[in-house]
Amino acid sequence: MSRRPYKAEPSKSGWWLEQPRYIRYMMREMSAAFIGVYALVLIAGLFRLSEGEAAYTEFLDAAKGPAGLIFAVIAMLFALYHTYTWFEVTPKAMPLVFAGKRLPGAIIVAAHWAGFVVVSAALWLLAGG
Amino acid sequence: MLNDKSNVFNTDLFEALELGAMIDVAGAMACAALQRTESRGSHQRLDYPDRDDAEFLRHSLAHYSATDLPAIDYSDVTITRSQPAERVYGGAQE
Amino acid sequence: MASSNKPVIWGLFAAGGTVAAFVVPALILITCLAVPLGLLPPDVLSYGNLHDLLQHALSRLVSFGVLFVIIWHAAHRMRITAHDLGIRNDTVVAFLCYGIAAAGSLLMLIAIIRM
Amino acid sequence: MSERTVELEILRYDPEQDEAPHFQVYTVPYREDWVVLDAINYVKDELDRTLSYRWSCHMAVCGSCGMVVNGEPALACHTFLRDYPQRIRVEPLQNFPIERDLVVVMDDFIDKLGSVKPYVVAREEKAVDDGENLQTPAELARFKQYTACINCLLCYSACPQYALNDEFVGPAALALAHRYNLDSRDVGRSAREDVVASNPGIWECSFVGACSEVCPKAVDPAAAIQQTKIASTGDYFLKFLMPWKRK
Repeated sequence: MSRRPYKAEPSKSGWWLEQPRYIRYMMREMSAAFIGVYALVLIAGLFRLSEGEAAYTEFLDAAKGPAGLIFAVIAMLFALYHTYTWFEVTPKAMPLVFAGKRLPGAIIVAAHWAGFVVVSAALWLLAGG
Repeated sequence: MLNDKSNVFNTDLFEALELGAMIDVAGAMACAALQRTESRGSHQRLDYPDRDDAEFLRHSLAHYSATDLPAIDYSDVTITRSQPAERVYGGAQE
Repeated sequence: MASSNKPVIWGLFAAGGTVAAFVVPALILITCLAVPLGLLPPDVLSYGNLHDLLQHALSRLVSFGVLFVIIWHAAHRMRITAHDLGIRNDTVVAFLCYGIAAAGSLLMLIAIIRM
Repeated sequence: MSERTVELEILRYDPEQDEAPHFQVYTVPYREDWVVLDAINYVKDELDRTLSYRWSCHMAVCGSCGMVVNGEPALACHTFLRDYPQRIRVEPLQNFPIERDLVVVMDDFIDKLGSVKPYVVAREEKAVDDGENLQTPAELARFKQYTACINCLLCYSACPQYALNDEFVGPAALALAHRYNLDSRDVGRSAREDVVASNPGIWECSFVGACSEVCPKAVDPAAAIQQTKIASTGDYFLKFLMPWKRK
């Protein structure tokens, strides 16, 4: 026998640039960076809030400026992409069966978007909108 | 003619080996069919349109030896559940 | 039963992902865009308003719960992504990601208790 | 009038001659109703007998002719020439060692498939004379889609996590484990857990979803793996809450 299988070395770091679906996947994963940073900012705000008015005002002043706005726009787009991808896969992860028939995924996804609108509107109203 | 001399996953070689086996099987089928002077299942002959259980309710066995064509021999059939019956279609069933 | 303890962190990841999907876009819109740009009343994020809001035990619990699962969701996903990007020292990465999430959780806990 | 043709750019690798794989271009006739496999068969029959590849049924049932066609894992019998540009690149499945030309070594998958016990583990041995194990249509519907797997390995070729870590049990094997876990006649779930719920099992999956996108039989392995993650997480916390149930 003269077998000599050839094993190609796959790229360990740049593989996700090779196909659009991998790029979309990496975008989805990177949403966690923005969501994480945003959550940390909120936690910082919460902590400063607990330290008293002066500390909190300092925090608010530090968060002002165009950089914050740009970050907010990008982070919100990533967060929306996270929402989109998360809802898309929900019917796959948790298929619902009614009377022996699988509920169409589109209905589950639509129900999630309806919930999203309700929650977002409630938060907006809560903020005095 | 074999073009591929490789020792690894040589499909040219195995297709040649398969061809040899197919010729053997084809020869066995043709010889057995010629000697089976009846019609049975998918073996249909215009010159012998009827089934002949007395003569041919038997397996055909082909034996290759030095000669080109196989010798045909027969062995008994053990019938378990399904008895041979007339093959009829459509209105003929009623 | 296999001895993987991934279900603990994955459970948090899944819960946080779901919560984040529902609330984060609106939260960013409100806190970082609508209020600074004047679409919502400016005092929404004021000390007095938020301090009052967080006087209720329930609102404290909800705030903590929401941010807790979101931060652990993000931490876990970043750990996986580091691996995807070719960073093979998973122990260090995990320690960093979960360390930040744990520190954030602790800070929140302190904040919530002394509020 | 010159005949319309297609250029096939096929990855060749002869382990006895070549240090590394290289491309070879063949010009074959274009036919409206030809799939890539027909074009490759033309090469084998008319142009180059030394080309090696696997194929059998020519109708997306046997799962033998999985290849990478223009960068996308596909069944060569399920990809029409008419849907591709004039030059088509054909490579062996990714993430597997190349045995020769378009043939890959699939031992790793075969071992993993066996490790998840992809068969009904019955409650008790039953004689044939005792009759069938009955199942309602609703019980069948729970797992039917996962039975459609033809082990063509397109999902392993598409999976970046398998590429990054070949310890990963992988999409098809985990989907089949899920298929038997969901079967009302099967009691093998806990026996499969050792492999399925391990770190190189479902927990190596990051839900890229590429496996499901390339699957020619709509098995959706990514969904199967997520459902298994949820079930295993449920198991874990149940055992945590009820330690006496721990084995």
